[in-house]
Amino acid sequence: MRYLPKSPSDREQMLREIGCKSIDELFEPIPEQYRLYRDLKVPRQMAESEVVDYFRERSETNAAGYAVFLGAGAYHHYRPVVIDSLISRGEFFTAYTPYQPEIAQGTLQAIFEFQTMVCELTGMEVANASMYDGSTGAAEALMMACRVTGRKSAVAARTVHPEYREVIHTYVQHQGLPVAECGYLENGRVDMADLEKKITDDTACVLIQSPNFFGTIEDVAAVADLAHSKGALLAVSIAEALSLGIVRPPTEADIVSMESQSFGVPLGFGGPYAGVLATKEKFVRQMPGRLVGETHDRNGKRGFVLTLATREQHIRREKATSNICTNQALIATMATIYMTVYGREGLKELAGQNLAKAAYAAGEFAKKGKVLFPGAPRFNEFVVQTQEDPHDINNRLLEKRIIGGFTLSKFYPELGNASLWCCTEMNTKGEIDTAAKAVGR
Amino acid sequence: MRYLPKSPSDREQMLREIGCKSIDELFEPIPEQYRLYRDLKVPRQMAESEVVDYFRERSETNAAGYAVFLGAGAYHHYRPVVIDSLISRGEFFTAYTPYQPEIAQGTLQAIFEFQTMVCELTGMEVANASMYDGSTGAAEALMMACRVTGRKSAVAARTVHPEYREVIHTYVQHQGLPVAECGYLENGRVDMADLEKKITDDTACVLIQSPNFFGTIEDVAAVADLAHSKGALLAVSIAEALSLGIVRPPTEADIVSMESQSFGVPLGFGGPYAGVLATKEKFVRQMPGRLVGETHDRNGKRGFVLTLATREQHIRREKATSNICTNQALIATMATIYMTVYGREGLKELAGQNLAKAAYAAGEFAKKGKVLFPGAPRFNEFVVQTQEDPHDINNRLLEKRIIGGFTLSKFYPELGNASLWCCTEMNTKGEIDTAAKAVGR
Amino acid sequence: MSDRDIKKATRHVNQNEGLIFERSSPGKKAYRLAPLDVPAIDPRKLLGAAVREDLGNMPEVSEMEIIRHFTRMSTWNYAIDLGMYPLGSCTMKYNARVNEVVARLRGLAEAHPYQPERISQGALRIMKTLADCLLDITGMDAITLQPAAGAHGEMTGILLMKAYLSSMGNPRKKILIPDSAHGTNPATAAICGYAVENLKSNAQGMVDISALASQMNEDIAGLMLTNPNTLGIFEHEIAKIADILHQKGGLLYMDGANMNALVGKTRPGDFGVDVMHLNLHKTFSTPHGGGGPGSGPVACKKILERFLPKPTILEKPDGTLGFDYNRPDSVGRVRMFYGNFGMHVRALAYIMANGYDGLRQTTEDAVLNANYIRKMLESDYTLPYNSGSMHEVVFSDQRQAQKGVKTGDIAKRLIDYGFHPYTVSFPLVVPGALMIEPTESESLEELDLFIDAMKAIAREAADDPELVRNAPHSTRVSRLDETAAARKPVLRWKPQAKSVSE
Amino acid sequence: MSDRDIKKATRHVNQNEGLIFERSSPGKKAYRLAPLDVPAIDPRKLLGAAVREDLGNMPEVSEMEIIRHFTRMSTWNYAIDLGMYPLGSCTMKYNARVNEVVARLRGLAEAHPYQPERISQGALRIMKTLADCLLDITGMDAITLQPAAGAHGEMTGILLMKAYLSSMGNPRKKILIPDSAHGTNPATAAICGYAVENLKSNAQGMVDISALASQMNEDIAGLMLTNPNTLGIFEHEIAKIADILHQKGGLLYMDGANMNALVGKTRPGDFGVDVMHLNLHKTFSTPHGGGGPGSGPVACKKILERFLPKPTILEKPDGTLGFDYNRPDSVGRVRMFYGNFGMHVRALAYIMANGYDGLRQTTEDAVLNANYIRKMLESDYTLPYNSGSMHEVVFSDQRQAQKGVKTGDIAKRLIDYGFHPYTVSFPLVVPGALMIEPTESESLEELDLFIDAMKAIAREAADDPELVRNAPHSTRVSRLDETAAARKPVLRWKPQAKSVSE
Ligand SMILES: Cc1ncc(COP(=O)(O)O)c(C=O)c1O
Ligand SMILES: Cc1ncc(COP(=O)(O)O)c(C=O)c1O
Repeated sequence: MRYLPKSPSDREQMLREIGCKSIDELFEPIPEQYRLYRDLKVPRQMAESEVVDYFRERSETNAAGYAVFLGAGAYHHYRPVVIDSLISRGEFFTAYTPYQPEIAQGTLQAIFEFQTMVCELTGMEVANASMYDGSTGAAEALMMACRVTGRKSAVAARTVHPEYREVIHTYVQHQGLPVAECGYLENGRVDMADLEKKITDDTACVLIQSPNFFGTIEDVAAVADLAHSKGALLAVSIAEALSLGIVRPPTEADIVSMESQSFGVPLGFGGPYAGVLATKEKFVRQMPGRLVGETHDRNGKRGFVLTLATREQHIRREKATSNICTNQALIATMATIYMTVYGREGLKELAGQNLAKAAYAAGEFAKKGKVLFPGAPRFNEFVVQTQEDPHDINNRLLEKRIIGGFTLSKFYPELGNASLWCCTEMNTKGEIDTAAKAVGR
Repeated sequence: MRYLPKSPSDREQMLREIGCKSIDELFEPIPEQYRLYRDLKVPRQMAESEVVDYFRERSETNAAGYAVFLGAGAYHHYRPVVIDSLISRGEFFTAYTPYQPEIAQGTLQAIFEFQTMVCELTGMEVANASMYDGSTGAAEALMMACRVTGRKSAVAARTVHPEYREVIHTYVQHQGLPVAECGYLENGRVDMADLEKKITDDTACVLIQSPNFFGTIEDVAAVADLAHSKGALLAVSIAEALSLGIVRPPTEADIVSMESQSFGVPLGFGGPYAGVLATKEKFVRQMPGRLVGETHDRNGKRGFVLTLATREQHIRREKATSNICTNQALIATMATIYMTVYGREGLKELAGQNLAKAAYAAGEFAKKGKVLFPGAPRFNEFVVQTQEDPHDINNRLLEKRIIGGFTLSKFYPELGNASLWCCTEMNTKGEIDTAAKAVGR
Repeated sequence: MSDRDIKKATRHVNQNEGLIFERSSPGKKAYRLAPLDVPAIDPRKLLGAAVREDLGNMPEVSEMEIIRHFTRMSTWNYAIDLGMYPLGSCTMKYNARVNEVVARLRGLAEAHPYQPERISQGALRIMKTLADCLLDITGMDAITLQPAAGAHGEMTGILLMKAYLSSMGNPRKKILIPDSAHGTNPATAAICGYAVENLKSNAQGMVDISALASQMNEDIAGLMLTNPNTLGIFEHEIAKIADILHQKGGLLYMDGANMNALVGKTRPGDFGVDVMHLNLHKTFSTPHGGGGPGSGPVACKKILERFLPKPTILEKPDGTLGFDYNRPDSVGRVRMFYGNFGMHVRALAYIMANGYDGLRQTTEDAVLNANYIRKMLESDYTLPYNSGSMHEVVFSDQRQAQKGVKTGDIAKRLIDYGFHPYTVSFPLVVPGALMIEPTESESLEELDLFIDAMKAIAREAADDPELVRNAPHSTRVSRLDETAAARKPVLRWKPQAKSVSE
Repeated sequence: MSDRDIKKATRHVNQNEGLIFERSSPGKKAYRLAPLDVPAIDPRKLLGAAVREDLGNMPEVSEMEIIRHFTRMSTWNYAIDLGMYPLGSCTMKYNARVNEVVARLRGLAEAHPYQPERISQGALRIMKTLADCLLDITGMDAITLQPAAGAHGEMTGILLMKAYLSSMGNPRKKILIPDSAHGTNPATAAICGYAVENLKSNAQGMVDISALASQMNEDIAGLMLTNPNTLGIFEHEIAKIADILHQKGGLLYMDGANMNALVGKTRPGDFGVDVMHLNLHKTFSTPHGGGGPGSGPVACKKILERFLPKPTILEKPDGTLGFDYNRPDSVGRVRMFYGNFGMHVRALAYIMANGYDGLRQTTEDAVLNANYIRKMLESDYTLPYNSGSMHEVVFSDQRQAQKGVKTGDIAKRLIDYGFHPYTVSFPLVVPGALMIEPTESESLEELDLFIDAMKAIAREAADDPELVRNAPHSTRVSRLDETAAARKPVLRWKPQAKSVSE
């Protein structure tokens, strides 16, 4: 096999050294009756060219080169090419978790920069080295809030990504941590009255998303005041990280859970992405996940290490803040490079373009369909209600190699024929006009 | 401009230090009347995404994904992906010529390995660090032969690549170095009788190509005997390097000029490729181009350096063996990686597959057209004569996204409706059968 | 210091580089946007109070500086591409380049998770084919690719057990976990709402069967077992173990982190495992990336299938593939979308490049390498258990500790010899453990260099313990002060806090 | 040694690696072929006496070993991606990654040079667009992209001159070349069958006009001039120079290696140049790749157009593009096919990313950087000519030489300070030259580090000359014995000749 650096004579020599006649002797610890003597039912060994051809064919039957108006938790943004050329360096992508800092400063410094940038963007004081994704990050945020407050329930807005809420449900039920849901208003924002009703004195935290699943930007300050007035924390989930380029950061929140996919991470049919938790300094010891900290060596030279490991499973075992071990380090590095490429001015300018595209599109769609949730600001997504079943509209668009909006009936039946459209810098005016026309038929 | 690492204030500070009011002061050495005050007529500054889109569109109007039966000096072989991942490391592709060996051992050792492998494959004793390509390499070989022998003319076979012969003509005429041409026989090989007539006692060398332009393998030993018997050198040009995996190397030659494109270099619409010259040790001081040699440092540690530079332009100026300076180092490194991936067994096995594909194809084509030059062995190319004008055949095949053979009428009118077909490991039986059918109509 | 004996590595000039924020200056740019093709808008007007004016300390640099920044930093890392990476339990094997190429094919890399199924057949086929391969490799009946890593898979698996037991009327209270287990095992049990009960291992480093028999009862949901265990030892009585659990209505969970010792040679499904996770980023060579991403598929027996996370993939009558969301008994979702699809692509590419023969040879070489190291070093380091080793071998620093040289010191000294250290002080059952997993990716030459280095360090530990205790001596930074880092944590750069620049 | 002053670099552990042949062992493989889909053949039968049985010492290794072999070797190289590379005359600027991406697009990377023109419009359009851009940049009338490098372009250009002069009745015998010229200039003249006549430069480091006037006559085909010249000085009297040549029927050839000083600020075509070459691998940022590939387009005035190498690109009435082979007066081909197309792609991508404003800014920054270095170092190093510098500055080691420290020593010591040396002892008119070209790609921070290093070395040269003379001290190999290498050359590895392995 071409990856294996051994010649037959190497193997013989090694067996001789060990004192075995055959390789099978080394497998004798496995009881005979469980030994597998047939070939596995997997494809035969293929040439590299065959492997490439196989996946190229799969790729070509997978909507390559379609225009896409889908957002809903995964956003299509341009990826500067330097990201892949840098993370493709073996020193980054073939390294393990930086447990040996003297030969892992590259990864450690990159993650330290990631943590810093996430703090700058979210307005929090500390951020961790990444979580699996935005959905599990949101679940961990709730569990963290319970550890911080000692309370045992939570309230989540229905405008939080439906799949995030499913994941949260899976996680928290086993902690005896009931999660109530609260509704939304005509303007797409959290129903404060309903929220007030749902918060009890056992509520550890309120979870909202902003921009929320409808693309509406929540009034974070108001929700924070309400939550805090009841002794609960506020956790804010951010699914479209690029919004932070032009939308006020949720500084009033106690915990922010951000999905970084928008920052240079390929859509990749849903993963790998990278979540991240950010919070106030005072809560850091309750935060799950790895943390990189600055320190110095014997000669006073600056260096970075994994720190506060006493929160983690390999030290605390069943008392750990979480069971997470492997995280999404390389994806966090992608995001770091992306944030560096656009930087202070670029993220703002780019977010501005997204805002403009969505505003233009909403205007066009409004001519034919009904754009819901007026009266509150949006970022790059909006909901359109149509006469026609959105599936039919989308099928028509598919013939033009355009992938239409996300149909909401499954998660929000009360909205009828509604779908969620997203416009980023990747959607041309031409595509938008075509889509808007299709809607209005 | 995004590549430039300066802020406006950096520029001001530097101008202040220098003591200039404006940048234009620094351009005062340029006479005012020649200063350009308008914008250049080049495209406006584009976003990276726009640049990528522009070239993607060009790429898509450039026969992406066609099956190709063209060889004729440029061969379509599979390129193992490790080649690009390795040469894409900045340490290789953003380094200059290794003039400072202490910080260039990577490039130097790679080229030393290239020189060694070229010697192993060609049967020569020394090889240089690369030439521009096979055509200029062949021209340099003739000039080298003149320096070695002190003679002032040469004979080239008409079966040498026609464009190689054009390049040779351009080079040598200015050296007062006439090049006679000698014909070929029914079996596609050099006409020995004609050759004997053409060789005079001022003939510095005989140049043949093997496999030659018709894909026919020459009887190198016989040509060598004849040339040597007249005191001339034999230079052998190799355009399809992969042939060396299964064809006897031209050990009787005095100089070998090889085009390495087949060894993992993209077809790339004709370049960059990499030529290389190999010869006998005794001729090395007459060889053009850079050479890497082994040596040791102060502590006896092995290292590599550029050596025998007294042959080169930067030392010898007008007396140099050639004016070549920049060569094709990175392409030579590609070839080195390719030769390493396939290695001793793989090059043989792969060449064997090429042989089999071409043999099968020749058999199929023979059913409908006439395969010329029987009686002498071939590698992966062969000439087919047809009733129909090859252009018409090729036009038909284009509709099936197949690019047919190379039409010979331009260079070999005497062959009538003939074209040169090439089959490599990349041509499937299905494609071959389709093409063979088309020929026969 | 005996640097002359160090054959594998030397020292070379290496670039310094500060934090990116220290390079930033206003007006530098590494980006340019395409002209806006729709009317420009005024953010203040559209966003009102929600508008953001300033991005604080986000960097402003040029593209050239970014390339240098990350390229320089990368040269400070050790990596598989540079040499042997014998981290026990981590299976640091070769990450084939072709996997990276196919994962970046446009149709796969740019596919939106919500694009219609009928134009997602390529991605669905890849997931289905991988699932089928993994099922035959494990000998299980059903699988989910959704979990993002091993620990995530553990949680998924334990939730399957819990759902099943609940459906039998009682989720039970406790999970048995051997003292040799990885930290994620107990942490996972806790997350799933189970109490952890410790299970001792016997003198052979295996599960103590009698202890298991006596501890097992109707309060116990099951056992989380790593096999081969973290000592690299195959649980010879595995069938017996399964029986004991099953007799009391419990289930056997297998942590598949060490599947690199078993693929193609035996199948957990055949020896009594009810549910297990795989680490695609270990056994199936998806790159670790400096800590992630991973992928932790969970395979289970028929009885657990209906509880799998949703969606699952199903083959429709017309041969096309789709997602099945209609799974009333599912434990629910453990992640949005379908998991780390990019890792699924790479793992399948790895399986195809190997084929059944390559996978078997891979396992055999991994076990061969570990046993070769064991044989060559057993005279220099203490072997706490003498049961046969599979894919990794665990020594103890007992002998060296007498001179005050700990496993951590030996590890640091290995760096000077040009190697990444083995896994330090895990598993906990071995005091001062040296946990060495070479994987199949090491040549005999590289193994011999490693063995020479370990022997040389053993000599140094005896003759010059200080040298080893102060290692590494060859790195751009010497040992870092981890206590200081934890005492007052500096977890982000701050403008004022510009520190000792290099 | 004053290593504490070295801010930019330190030393770090670095992997050794032998020659690939020393890793080889029979039976290792890094390849696997797809099954043959046509009948197998017997090579002996098909090839008879021409069959090859054995491939001698070609290596047999695995893919993993190949990745490590070349990755390890790469870490021994310095590169632009690691830091400033101030090689005078080489224009080592940033090589943008997007250029590498677009050059690898399938339709471009896999295009066969002989595929029909009508399915090659993409490639032809790229070449045509690049040609048009270069014509406006140079102010010339016609161009060929065929030459593979600068020296190749020189040959092409001189042949154009020769063809033109021959058409005027006399090719003439000699070419004038300034003593400051690069070695390829005289070497090229010789290849083209011209004798070289040396032209002295004056006290300002420019062409001595009176000398030129007196040397110019009907035997002289023309002058090969680099402008700005290799001292980084713009030939202020360039128009005068052109006139003198033209009056005697000669032509002015400009070596465009230093166009990075001029793009967007002035055009050779406007100041009297008749023919010139460009180095796309300098001015237009195509990567040097450790010595090549390059690309050396040649631009000329109308009078020389009909002699351009064939084929040229022509726009057809229907707007499509094609190659024109029907050029009876052409000097012929200088390379097969159409030149280094891959470099054409990269150069055009560079131009598009810059636009007219970016190109101008680039030139201004390049000149700004050189003058900043000049200003900061003129108190430490001798400036042989005080004419204004453009994109590069040339000092002399005069002062340091008094202590026995030569330009070559200072260069080696720069390595310890984390820099690649400048160009050593060229141009020849300056004894002990230090030829420094920063390019526009260096930040103020990097320039200041370079200046600090040069100042520190100047101090070391005075206080501790031995330290400098023995540099470098930080590299994996110390100074290599080049004399031994040339005395008995070892130009290839041989089985028996296994040498001091690292
Ligand atoms: C035995 C064992 N179990 C579980 C895990 C956790 O897997 P992951 O890091 O993918 O969450 C590991 C990883 O180190 C392990 O070694
Ligand atoms: C002034 C000058 N002319 C000509 C050349 C030769 O160019 P090339 O190396 O591309 O052949 C160079 C390259 O160093 C140069 O600096």
